[in-house]
Amino acid sequence: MFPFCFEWVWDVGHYLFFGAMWYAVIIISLGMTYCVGKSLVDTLNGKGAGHGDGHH
Amino acid sequence: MKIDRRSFLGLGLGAAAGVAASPMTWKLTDDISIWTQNWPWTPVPRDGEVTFDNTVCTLCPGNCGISVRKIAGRAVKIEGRGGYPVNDGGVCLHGISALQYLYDPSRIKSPMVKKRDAWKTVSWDEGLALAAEKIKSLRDLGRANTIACVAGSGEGTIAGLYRRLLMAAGSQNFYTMDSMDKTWKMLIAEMHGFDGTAGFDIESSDYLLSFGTGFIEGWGSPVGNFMANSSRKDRNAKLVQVEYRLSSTAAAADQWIPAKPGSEADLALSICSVMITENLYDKDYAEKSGKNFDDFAKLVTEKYAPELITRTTGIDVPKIKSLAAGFARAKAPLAIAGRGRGDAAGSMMEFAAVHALNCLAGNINKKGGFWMTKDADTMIWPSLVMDDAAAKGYAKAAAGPGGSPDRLFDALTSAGEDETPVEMLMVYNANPCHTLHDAGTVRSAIEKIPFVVSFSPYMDDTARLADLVLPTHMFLEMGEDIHGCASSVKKVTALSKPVAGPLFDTRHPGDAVIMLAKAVDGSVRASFPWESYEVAISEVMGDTWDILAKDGYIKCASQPPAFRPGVDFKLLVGYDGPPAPLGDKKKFPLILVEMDHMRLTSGAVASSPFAVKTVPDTILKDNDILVEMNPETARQTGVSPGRMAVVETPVGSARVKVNIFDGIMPGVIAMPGGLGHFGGDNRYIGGKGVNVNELIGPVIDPVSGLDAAWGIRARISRA
Amino acid sequence: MTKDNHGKAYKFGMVIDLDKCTGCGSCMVACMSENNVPFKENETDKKDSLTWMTVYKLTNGKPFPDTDICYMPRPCMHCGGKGDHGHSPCVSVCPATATDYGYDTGIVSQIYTRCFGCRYCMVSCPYHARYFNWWDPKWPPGMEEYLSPDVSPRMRGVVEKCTFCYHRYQEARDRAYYEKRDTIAEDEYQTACTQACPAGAITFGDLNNPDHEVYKLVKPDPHNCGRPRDPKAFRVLERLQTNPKVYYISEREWVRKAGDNYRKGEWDKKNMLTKADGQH
Amino acid sequence: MNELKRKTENGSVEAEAEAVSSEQKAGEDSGLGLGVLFFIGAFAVCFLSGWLLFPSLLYSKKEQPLNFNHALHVDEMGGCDSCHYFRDDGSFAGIPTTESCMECHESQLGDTEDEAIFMKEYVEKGKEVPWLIYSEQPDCVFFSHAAHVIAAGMDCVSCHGHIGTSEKLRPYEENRLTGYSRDIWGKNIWGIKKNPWDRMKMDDCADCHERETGSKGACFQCHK
Amino acid sequence: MDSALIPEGARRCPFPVFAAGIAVASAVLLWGVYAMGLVWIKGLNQTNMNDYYGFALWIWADLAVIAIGGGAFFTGLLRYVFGIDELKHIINLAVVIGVICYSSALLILAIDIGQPLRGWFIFWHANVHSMLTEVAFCLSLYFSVLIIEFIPLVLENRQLDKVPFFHNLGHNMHGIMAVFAATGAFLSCFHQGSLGGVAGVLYGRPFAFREGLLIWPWTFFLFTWSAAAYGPCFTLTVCKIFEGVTRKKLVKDNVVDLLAKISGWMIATYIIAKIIDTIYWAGVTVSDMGFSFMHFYSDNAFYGVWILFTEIVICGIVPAILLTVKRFREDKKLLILAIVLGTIGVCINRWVMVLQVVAVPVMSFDTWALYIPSWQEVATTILPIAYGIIVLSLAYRYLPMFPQEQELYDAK
Repeated sequence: MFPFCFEWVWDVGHYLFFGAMWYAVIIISLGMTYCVGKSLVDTLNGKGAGHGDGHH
Repeated sequence: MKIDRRSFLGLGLGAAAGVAASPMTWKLTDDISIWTQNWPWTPVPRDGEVTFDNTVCTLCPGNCGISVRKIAGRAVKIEGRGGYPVNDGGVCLHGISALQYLYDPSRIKSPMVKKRDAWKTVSWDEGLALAAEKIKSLRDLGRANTIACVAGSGEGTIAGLYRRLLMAAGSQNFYTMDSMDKTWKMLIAEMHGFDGTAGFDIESSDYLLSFGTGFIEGWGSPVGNFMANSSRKDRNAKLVQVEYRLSSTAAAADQWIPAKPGSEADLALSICSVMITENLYDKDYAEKSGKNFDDFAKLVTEKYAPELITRTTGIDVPKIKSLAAGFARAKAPLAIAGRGRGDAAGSMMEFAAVHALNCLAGNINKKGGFWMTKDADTMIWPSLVMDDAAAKGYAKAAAGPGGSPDRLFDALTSAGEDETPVEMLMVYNANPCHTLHDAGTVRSAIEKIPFVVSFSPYMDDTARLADLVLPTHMFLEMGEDIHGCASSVKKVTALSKPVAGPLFDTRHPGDAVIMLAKAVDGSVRASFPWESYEVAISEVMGDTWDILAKDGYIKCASQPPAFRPGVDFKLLVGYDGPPAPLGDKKKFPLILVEMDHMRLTSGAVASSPFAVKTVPDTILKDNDILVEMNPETARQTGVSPGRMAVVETPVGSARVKVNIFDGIMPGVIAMPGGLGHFGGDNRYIGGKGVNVNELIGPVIDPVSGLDAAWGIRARISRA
Repeated sequence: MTKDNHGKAYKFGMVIDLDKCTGCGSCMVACMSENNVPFKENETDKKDSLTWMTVYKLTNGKPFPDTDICYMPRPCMHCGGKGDHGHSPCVSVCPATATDYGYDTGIVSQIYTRCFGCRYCMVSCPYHARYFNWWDPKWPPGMEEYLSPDVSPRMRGVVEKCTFCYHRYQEARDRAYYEKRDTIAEDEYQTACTQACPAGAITFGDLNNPDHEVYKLVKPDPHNCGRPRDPKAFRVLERLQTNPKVYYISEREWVRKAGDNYRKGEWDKKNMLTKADGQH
Repeated sequence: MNELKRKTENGSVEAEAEAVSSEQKAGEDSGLGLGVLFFIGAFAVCFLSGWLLFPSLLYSKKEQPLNFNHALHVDEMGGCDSCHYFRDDGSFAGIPTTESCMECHESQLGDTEDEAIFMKEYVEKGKEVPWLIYSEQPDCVFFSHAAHVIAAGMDCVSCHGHIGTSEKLRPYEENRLTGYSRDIWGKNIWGIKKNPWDRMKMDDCADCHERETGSKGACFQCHK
Repeated sequence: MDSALIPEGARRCPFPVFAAGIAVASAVLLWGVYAMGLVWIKGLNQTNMNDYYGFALWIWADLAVIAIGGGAFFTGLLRYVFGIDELKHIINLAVVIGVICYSSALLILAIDIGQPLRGWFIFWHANVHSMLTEVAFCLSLYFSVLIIEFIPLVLENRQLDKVPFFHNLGHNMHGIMAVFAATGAFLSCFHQGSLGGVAGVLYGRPFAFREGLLIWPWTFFLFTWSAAAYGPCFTLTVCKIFEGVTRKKLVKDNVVDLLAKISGWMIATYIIAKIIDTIYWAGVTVSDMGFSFMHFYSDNAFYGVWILFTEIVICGIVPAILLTVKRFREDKKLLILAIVLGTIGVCINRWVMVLQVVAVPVMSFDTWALYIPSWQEVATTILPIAYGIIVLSLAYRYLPMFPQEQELYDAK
């Protein structure tokens, strides 16, 4: 799974498979960091308070 | 500053982050997985220096040479012994799993006495004292002749010591288990007036005509026969099997002659009649030097011409003629008899009829033929010291004539309540309660004997009924002399030696007898001038002992004996058909036969867990035995495969499962032998299937006096 | 010894003569004793019984008295896979590389400490040569003495299979190193079943080496993934292109036909062809 | 996300409802500071215990049955192979048996207390010394000394370190969970390896094989 | 009693009735957990699996639950990537079903291996050429995507929404959900495919083997296609069950009709591809290996041509027709019939591609092997169903899953 793993072989199969996989992981983690980051910023700027009880 | 929910949240997250940043999580994950790779209950075998030890396996009469691989002195693997004349590196599955007999925890670990149906362990001195006391009291009461002993085979120094103990005590009741070798010995004496043992030079014969013989089912020397069977193609030797079912031998044969069960002897005689009428026989041997040849020829050509016996045997005339032609034209034809594995003695008449073929072909004491060899008497026993009690007892006749345990147990069952002919029975290397026909009656006979001593290392069917068990070494723990090799010409005298230290409080059987004799004291002690078996064997074996001690075995001549005794057909002249199986046709329409399967032992010792594991599920399913029958028989009797059924014979009945197989003759059901053992607390082998000998009764052969039964009439119905 | 070990890779294989095999079971027990294979009290469910070497009983299906049977010992075939490139049916599917194809020996290895028991390899093998430890192996007290240190006993939950007694190859290599030799002679590395077979029906050796007995018996065709050129020899399920390393020999035609699957009439057409070949 | 977890989550949600409303009254930031404080404290405790306390808990320390002075014996006998020799079938004898020690130690030779223990407990009783072998590989590993020492010509130090010159046997550390000697997984918890003999895991063998033979080799080369 | 948590304006049954329902489902759940404990502690001998049946009920349950969970990725793909906005009214249900299905699949995979403690070896010592490795990676990754898609819905709970950070997080995640949905769809296409590849690559098993494109056997594409086709059927089935149980209309007809239509056309195209594949497989692939078509469907007690007919015709062609023809689709009863048949169809296909594969004899002297699951296997297969019911009912009660519920209630 990582280059320092015993199983790691630098061949086409690994490039394709782990390439696609790490690509997906990176996109998901970037997406989540963006969301959490932006939400922290929004909360600190006082946005989004006083919601709940149905009056969006 | 107020401790509130948020601080607890911080505490939790902090701890989690701390642990995540430390090696704890991934190290524990890794180690837990490694823990599953090294579970404490998964054994780790100890390493060490590899050494090999040679000895001889005595699980069956084949006596193959085996080589035991050891790691730092502990036996781990049994392999075939290269260069050994009998098997040259090959070994059968029972030999290979011998270590499961050695390290078996259910072995009897020390002498035991039965008190009110419960076993109590005693020391060797107490056990021997008890047995000796019994012998002394019988000798004092003048009933020394009621001491009996049943041993596996009569050859070798250990059996000699047992026989000597009885003679010294004053009894002729020494019995050895029946097998085809006894019948061949009597036949040779009867037809050739020659005192010696029979042997078949199978490796050099180019035409083997076998009448129901399990040539590769474990007959004679199994590994030797396997090698002979494999080299058949190179020696372009033919094998013809006459058998009512497709056994492994019939499948391997070039020609399978499906004769009806019991009609083998008739078929043999009709082949003789064809050889005689088309005079394809060795005139000067059979006719000129043979006696009563004309009467035999007349009987055979008149009553057993091929046309007459096609109905009884089910084989048409051209086939009989082609058999006769093939047999006669072969360079070294050989006809063999002894059904299945040859454990049962077999009918004398049947052996004679088959042997007549060899005589007609004149292939006696010739390369690839039937050999009669005089085994040199290698054992020199010192003279016996008998006091008057011994002499008086010895004078009385044995309870069962002909040294056959069957006759002994017949005498016991027929004897009245008060005067039992046997008051003390010793059993060594034999398991009559399992291997003799009509095992139920044998058991009740033994239960009538007041004092039974068993020398068995395992709690088998006979030891279970004993009052005293003096456990002997298992064959890998002891050395003994081994003579001849069943029905093969390779008469090898060998010396097995202990390859593993005695694991439990057991003794060498020879030592056990010597110690017992010393405990009896008086003239019996005087007849055993050796202090241990080691000394006894070296003295008794005389000069052959030095060669044996050095090489481990002596291979007898590979050339046929020079002297060719003449033949006398008198016995055959009185032939009037095969011995019919017990039971009447109407009540019992089918015939039940025993089927010997290579993967199950049929001798005293039960099969090992490994051997039972190789047994297919068409023979054993959970603890139910399967009987083999033709689809037609199943249709007629209304039983269906995989379902339970009940087999009834005049002697007993049993619940079985049904296995449909095209290769068996309709009207015949075959039950595998070697199952139904009492395994004591060994659940790997005990209580599996049914013992076929519970269902087949003995048929005493009028000529040899031995049990000639090969099957019984039976019926089967849905359970 | 690696994939590209300067061209001296072995290709160990086995030839079993089905006309000599008597179905005695010595090979099965020799294999179990050599490789510490456990045993249970009830081994009659043959689909839950660890027998690396299994002896099948084939029949020609004819009624009495034309019935015929033939015993077929079946070890692991150590398939070379399509094109003999080492993608055996099982090796190509194992998710954790617990089983792998050794290019230096042609033997499919099975590592019991890495296998996590997903049993996908067992499903992929058409020969049923792979066995799963459904139960924790247990030896009666005292019988652990006869376990061999050369093969590690397995634990519950892992798949195991015949390894062509690879530990014997390791021992032969040790002796070769000690005697400063580079190659292994034919008789130095023989499997336990080959050594034990009383009928001498099993032959084992290097299929790449023309002077080994196995090569002489079946004459494997190097350009055709080792397909036997001897008409009496065949491989089981040849048409699935698994390229097994175990060859069978039989004089009997129905036995050779049982080795593979043929639609109606296909076998006779195939025979016409080979007979035609045989003439010229 | 089974039902119980869901319930607790809802339970805490109710508590939070009151907290939120009361907290709004007491101002926003003060609660946060305390939470961070707790966070850092807990983090420090767990971090340090993970790196320092955990290894000592995981590995048990055992003393050898008796001390063995390698240096002395090497002077007396010559190289390692006088006691750790190859048998003629190429297998490696490994740790000498009491019997081979008795070739010299028929009776007490020196005056050390350890030798007295050896004579009394093991020579007289004919027992094997239950040595705790530092470089013992698990049962699934097949290691051929012949391949490495004879064929590859490696010396003992490269895997066993300088045990040959040691006078005292260091305590044997064993992983309580896996049963492995610590020399296998490695002394340094950080996994930093100064000399080749500090750690002998699969990866270490693989690296050396990769360097020397160009490939990690087939599985059965090192497994059994 | 728990009214503070129920979304505004939503009418839910009284808490005791709800609690009773949950209690019943929990009892079944605990029975499954007991069986799971037994299997983990005592080992796989608790099942009736054997050396012929390495894969059995669990692998089928695994494949089937993933196939019917395909509605999540396909509906997500349609809404976020293809922009069919109308589907936003049913996407929440699809996501919740997806989370339940994938968590069940991972749980079953954890139970079904012999050494669960070494399960992570599939990631650490991955063999990239094995289909099962690909399944493991994509399954767990897509499960994380599904959790991400589920979080905004959870954060819309009335109480959680009050916490500003949660409110913002939910809002922001909703914003870039398209990215997650696209990645999820990419991952799903791969692992649905590789579940098909699990059977398709087995060239030792003629019943399962298919040639294919590059390294992917045809079953790779067929499995993705059938998951995408039949997934929505299951989503609609669950929606209809919800409407039946709550006796309330939750999703507008046009949304249901739209999803059904798409699903119908997907089923139609899939069935055509499946028929072509079966014909090619029977005519070329297995006949080269020496097998006749009937070899796989005769002389055994269970598997006959009926199973192929049911899978392709009854549960393939019939739902395709019912869902593509407008007149049938709008008939309430025919719609329910079609979506139920569709769900059954994909389950049969997964059953056949796992259990019939190992049942068929391959060597000429081998025999059919049949198998009956043990109670432990059945209990651990029912466990996800009970767990799914509990999660769905909690989600329905405490989360605003059906945006149109309020609107439909007013309109009535």
